[in-house]
Amino acid sequence: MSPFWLSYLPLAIILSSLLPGLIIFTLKEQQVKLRISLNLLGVTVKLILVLIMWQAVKAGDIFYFSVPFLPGADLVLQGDALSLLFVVLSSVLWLATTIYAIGYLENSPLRSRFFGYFSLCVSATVGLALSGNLVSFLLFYELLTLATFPLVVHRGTPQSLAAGRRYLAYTLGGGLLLLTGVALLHSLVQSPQFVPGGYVSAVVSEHSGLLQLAFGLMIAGLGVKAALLPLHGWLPQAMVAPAPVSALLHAVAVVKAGAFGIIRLVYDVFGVESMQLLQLAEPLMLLAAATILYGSWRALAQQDIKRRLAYSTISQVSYITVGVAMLGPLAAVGGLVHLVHQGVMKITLFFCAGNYAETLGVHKINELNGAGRRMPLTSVAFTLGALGMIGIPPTAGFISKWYLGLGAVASDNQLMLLVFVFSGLLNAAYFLPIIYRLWFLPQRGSWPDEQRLSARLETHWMLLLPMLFTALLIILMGLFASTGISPLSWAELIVEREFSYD
Amino acid sequence: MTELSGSLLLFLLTAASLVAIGVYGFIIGPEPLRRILALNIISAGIFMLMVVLAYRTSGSGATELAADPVLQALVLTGLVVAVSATAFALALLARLEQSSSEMSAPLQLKQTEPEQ
Amino acid sequence: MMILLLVLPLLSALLMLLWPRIAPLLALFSAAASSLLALQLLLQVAEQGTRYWLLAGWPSGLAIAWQADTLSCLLILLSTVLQLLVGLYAFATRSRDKLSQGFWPLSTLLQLSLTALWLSRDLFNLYVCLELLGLVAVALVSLSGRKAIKPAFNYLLLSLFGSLCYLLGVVLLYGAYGLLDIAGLASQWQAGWLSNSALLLMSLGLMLKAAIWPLHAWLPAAHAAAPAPVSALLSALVVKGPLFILCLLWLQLASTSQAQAMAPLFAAAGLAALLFGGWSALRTPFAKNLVAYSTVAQLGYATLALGLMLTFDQPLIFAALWLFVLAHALAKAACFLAIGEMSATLGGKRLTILKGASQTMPLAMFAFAVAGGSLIGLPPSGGFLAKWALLQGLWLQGEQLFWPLALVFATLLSAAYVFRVVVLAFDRADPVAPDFAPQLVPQWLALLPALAVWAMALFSEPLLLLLRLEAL
Amino acid sequence: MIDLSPWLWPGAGLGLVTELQQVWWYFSLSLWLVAAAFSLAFMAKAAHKRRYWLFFGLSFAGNMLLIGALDAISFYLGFSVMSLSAYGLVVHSGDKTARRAGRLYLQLAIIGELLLFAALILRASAADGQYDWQSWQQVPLDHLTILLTITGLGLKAGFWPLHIWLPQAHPAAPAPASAVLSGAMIKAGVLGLVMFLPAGDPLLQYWVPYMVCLGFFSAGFGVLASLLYRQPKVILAYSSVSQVGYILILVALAWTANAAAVLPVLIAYAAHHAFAKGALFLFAGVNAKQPLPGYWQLFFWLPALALMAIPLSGGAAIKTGLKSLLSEMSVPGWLNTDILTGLLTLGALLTALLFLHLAAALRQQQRELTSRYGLAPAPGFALYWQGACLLVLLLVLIWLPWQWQPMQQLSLQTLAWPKIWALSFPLFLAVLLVYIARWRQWRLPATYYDRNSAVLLWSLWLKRLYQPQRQWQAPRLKFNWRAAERALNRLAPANVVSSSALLLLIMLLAGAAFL
Repeated sequence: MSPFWLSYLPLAIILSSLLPGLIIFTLKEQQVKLRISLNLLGVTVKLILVLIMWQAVKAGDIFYFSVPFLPGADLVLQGDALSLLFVVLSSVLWLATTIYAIGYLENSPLRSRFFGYFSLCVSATVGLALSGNLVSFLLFYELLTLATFPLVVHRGTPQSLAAGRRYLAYTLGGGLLLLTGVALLHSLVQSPQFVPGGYVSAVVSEHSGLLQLAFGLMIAGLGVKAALLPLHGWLPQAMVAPAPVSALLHAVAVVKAGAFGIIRLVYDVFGVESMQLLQLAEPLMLLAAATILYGSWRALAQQDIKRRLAYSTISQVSYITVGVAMLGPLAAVGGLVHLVHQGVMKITLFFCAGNYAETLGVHKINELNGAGRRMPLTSVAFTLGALGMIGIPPTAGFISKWYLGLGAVASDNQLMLLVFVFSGLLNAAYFLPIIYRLWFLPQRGSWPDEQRLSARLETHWMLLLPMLFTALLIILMGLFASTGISPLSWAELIVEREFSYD
Repeated sequence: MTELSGSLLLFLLTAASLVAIGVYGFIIGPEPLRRILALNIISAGIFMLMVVLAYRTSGSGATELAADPVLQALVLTGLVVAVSATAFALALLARLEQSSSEMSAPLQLKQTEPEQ
Repeated sequence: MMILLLVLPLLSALLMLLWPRIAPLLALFSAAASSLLALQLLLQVAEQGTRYWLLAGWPSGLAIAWQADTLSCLLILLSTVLQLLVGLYAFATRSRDKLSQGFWPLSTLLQLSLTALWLSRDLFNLYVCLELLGLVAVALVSLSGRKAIKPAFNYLLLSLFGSLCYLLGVVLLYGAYGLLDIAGLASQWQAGWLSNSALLLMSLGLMLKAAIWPLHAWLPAAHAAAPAPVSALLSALVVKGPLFILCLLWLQLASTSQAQAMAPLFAAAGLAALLFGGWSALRTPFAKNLVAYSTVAQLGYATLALGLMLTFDQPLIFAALWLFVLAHALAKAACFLAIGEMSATLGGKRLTILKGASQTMPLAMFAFAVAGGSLIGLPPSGGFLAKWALLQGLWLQGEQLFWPLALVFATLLSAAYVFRVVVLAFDRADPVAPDFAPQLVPQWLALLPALAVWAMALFSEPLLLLLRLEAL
Repeated sequence: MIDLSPWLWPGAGLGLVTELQQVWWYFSLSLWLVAAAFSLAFMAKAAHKRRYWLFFGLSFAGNMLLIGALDAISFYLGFSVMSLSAYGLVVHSGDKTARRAGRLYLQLAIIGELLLFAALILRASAADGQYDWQSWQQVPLDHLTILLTITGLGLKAGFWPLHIWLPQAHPAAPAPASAVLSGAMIKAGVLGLVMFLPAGDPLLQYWVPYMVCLGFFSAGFGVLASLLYRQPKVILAYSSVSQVGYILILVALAWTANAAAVLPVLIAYAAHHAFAKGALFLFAGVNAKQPLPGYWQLFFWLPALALMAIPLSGGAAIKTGLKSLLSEMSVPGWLNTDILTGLLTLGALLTALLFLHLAAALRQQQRELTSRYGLAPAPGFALYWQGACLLVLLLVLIWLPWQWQPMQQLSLQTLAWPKIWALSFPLFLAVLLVYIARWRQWRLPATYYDRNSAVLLWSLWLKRLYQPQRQWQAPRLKFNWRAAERALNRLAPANVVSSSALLLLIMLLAGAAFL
């Protein structure tokens, strides 16, 4: 189809962050310039490679790269439309987060280690996106756990260590459940490549019980990272990590890995028809709906900014799951596009929370009074992100909720529409008070720990730029939803391919 | 299996009781040396059993008194192993005694110090 | 080639006694040469099938019979390579750790006894190897000085006791069948009280020596007391010797009814070992004890696999058993070397000395974490491969829920103790300062087996193929 | 029209394609512009000017966008931008009442938004993924959609019982903001109700009589409630509630098959009310600020009389139109056209009462100001400027009924004597009533006046609900693991050798027995 090197493209995309990461580990603390340039080089190369792949996939190509691994389950990297959605999201946000992290961690110790693991984390995420069968997915899923753990405990304080322990307990447990489920499914149908429509239909009638068991195990495993209801406990604690890490954790890497896994599982492993035959979608959907409401409800009472954002993540990520579990094309578009939109919005919010913490020393919501005057750009970005989370047009969040709502009605799940509306109310109830404090209340006394990080700007430019970039994206994605490069049109392309497999 | 003659049975019982005594001594005896001896008694019991068995298997054959050469060889090898193991154990015991006396000496001094 | 594998260590051990000066070089040379030989043997066996060899040309039945199949060859390769690595480590730290000169001949003898053990298929021959292995191991433990004598002595007593039990079983079998080689015995095997009690005696003796729960009590003290390279060898290789014999007994000798009766007991013992060992490792305050308890737990996997193998007779489970052994050997060697290196540099036995080790000794900590990953069974490590094979074997049996979930739980425990160390290492509050500048070479040597165990996954297909062929 | 569907979302389009949209757009635009011009002077010395202009601009843009929208999403976009930014206008002064009113406003705005969202989703689904108005006109409705639409948009339009935010928010906002809130923004809800629900839909007909009744009730309720307040802007807000009641009647009539006849009246009503109410709010703002020269009374009485439907005014024209439409309406049996037209006359009386009450309130305000600051100072440039703005509105108001096509017809009809009489006698009656009331000192006990509305309490309760200080926490198990572990450790045998050997022996015996 194309020059031979194109078949190595998926591998190259992973290596473009893995290699710089490994080199960064060996660097000394003082080699700041080299480290930064390596990081940026990796990002640039990755973006170029992703762009090439994007062009080709849009034209209808699919990339494969495989290495022998287990019997019956090679290590397959597969670049199709769905994986590209996630790859683009993670590489673009990686760019933003890298710049942010460079600014955020300026003059803090152990940066080589941090950026090393940071790159590993992104490599694992991209690998997860590109993995072409369940076994490869499992592999990257676990690697992601391992790569993010050092980031969570990076501060090395007792709280972060406790959070790290909890994070591990949850994610490793989830990984094991996933492993068990994958092994079970492998024993039934082997682990062929992901394919639209799934590959279990041949054994549905024969092994329905085992298939249900496998699905349950895998959802439990993926649900840990996607923070589904009883398995969400790690997420609010993990917010003790430095802001770029929380941003990455909540927006791209970890929770999305779970959600992405659920998408793959539902569409490319089980397939819509088998899901219906096995009656698996309904419980999943109800669970996710419960998570949406529960997360929003818990967010109401949180007084710590990042903690509130964390509970909001729990709620928002389940939108994706609900969209997937409704099994309709419109709902799928909503779920897929929310994967991107939620990532961009949540990363903006976490950048903002980081900026407040870093510049003003503000961690609590009631300390935010009047921050809009001191840090207008940050507050504008925060407002945009929050409005997006509520689903107010013209932000990106509206587009995804619109499609989710349409999907809910189209697939005859009016109850879900009620859930969306109610959750929108709750979202407004926990975000609008913050915005109110930012803009309408006067400042109370001096800031807890104010730092002048820049002479002219409200804070360091490296902290501002990525945040403004993502905030702009929120608006652009919300406004220009119909253009060919918008996530929406890409999600529609995916759904078209996923639902027309016959 | 052939009929066990009276003397064979006696030998067997002796061997068994040797093993039992050894095991008892091994479990009970708190002194290390006693345990080493108990192990030796067990091995003596086992070797006796082997010798008896060598006898028995040949008993059914034509040549009455020629014992099974394989078992003889095994007993010899076993003896060598047992002897070397015992020697090593005794050496280790000696070092154990030495080190424990070294360790306990300053301890005793400490205890007596206040009285002096 | 087999004879060279046996003669080379023997000769070099003798030479070492004559020229103690060049002992390290000799030991390393013999280990390196043996590794190459073992590799060649493995390739040959994999290509041409199992090879037999009778010592000194005696007829079968009288002569000492050797047999090299793929499993044996793999194990030989593993032991020689680990020997080489540990030797290198000991050599690199010789000026610091003051290992007695006795280490070199003893470790070479250990290699000899292990090689002989892997190759023997004769019950008495196995006894001799076992006894030699035990004595050498105890001697190695006692190298680390005064504090090690008491555990070493206990180890010796129990090891001898176990050997005697085994010997008694062998004698009973010989009395019944007049045969010693396993293949011959298997062909005449009858289930009866005699064979029952012989099997039981042998198994219990071997379990005592292999520290299989509940007869593991001696292991933590002995392994923790030994010097780091010795602990690595003990945990990685020595306990696997009796396990190997145990597997031979039950898989090749025992009749189906016996196997079926014993299987749940083995499985239960394995599970108990996993839980108990894991819990103890989670709670112990000492670094090396943690790794030692982890050995107890990880042996549980092997026992469990043996039990399940006896129940289901599924070649994949057999492969899983030996994959566990291989992965554990590599991983545990890395763990002990890394922990040893860190305790030596940071000065102390307690786990708390590892506070902040990810900054002070990143390489060693990394090695521990990577090896720990395999102990947990994270993909793509050897431990994962083993677990995968076990799960596959189990799921192929149909609706099995208990054992997979038990495995998951046990694995969580192992994750808990591994990450107990890792989390400590990330503690930045008050890191323990090293007593002296950390040395790089030993840390890299600790990392090597850890990387090797992750590389195992890349050769998973040939490995599984080799091991599965063996079972059939 | 501008087709934006390849850029924005599917079906996105902007344009003023119907007359409804055109007129609506122009009168909203003019009101906004005048209010902006007025703000230049009125807000010159206010604090947070930048914030004011930001939110003013945003809600302006939102309002214009929603009128020009040709598809549901664009409408919703404009609607959200307008409602949310209006919050900034409501709380602008930042004092306690403004903050309370703002909270209530925002709570209801968000609820309304989400209800509307659900309605739009249902509608778009029913229309099979088409979002533009035109295709929605052919798609049948269902009751849930109608209910959601009416509540969602009604919360913005502010008829009874969805008016509760109006009397709180309008007085709190600065005068120009109240003017656009009342003149333009609540009309957005009305516009939505017309565009959204296709005329002639069979299910919708079922709703028409009830909505007419609701409109009447709202019209009467607004006036009666207003009599209990003495703050001019509150009275004006209640007047809006009342006027929206009339508009609601027209909206309901526009849902029938007779839409073509109703729409011009509706448009005229909306435009007329926008200008008149805008002018009144602006006047009320100035009135509350400083003592005014006497001729300024003109700026009050002209729009007030227009709203009271004095003959020759636009109000007269549209009231006449409304009456004729009502009498032609086909009503179900339990409703009587005669009673309805009678009610309309009663309504005129009530409206007149309201404005007379308002006039008194405004005068009272002036009196207080004069007593505080002395007589009216020489008017400065700012006052002239504000007066000019008001004048523009008034000119439009006078010009509207005679020059503008839809109203011209109606205005000409009112020139007949019987009509003039029918229009003016409620006014005379009202004046009479007021005088009698003054003379006889008809008053309710003082506690009934200026009551702080209970809705503020509800709003506070709601706030406490969604900003809980404490929440249910999963109970934590407290168990002394360490002690249990110590006890367990003590059970471990001290002597490894004997215990292991003994264990082995026991296992051997047990095994032998077992096998």
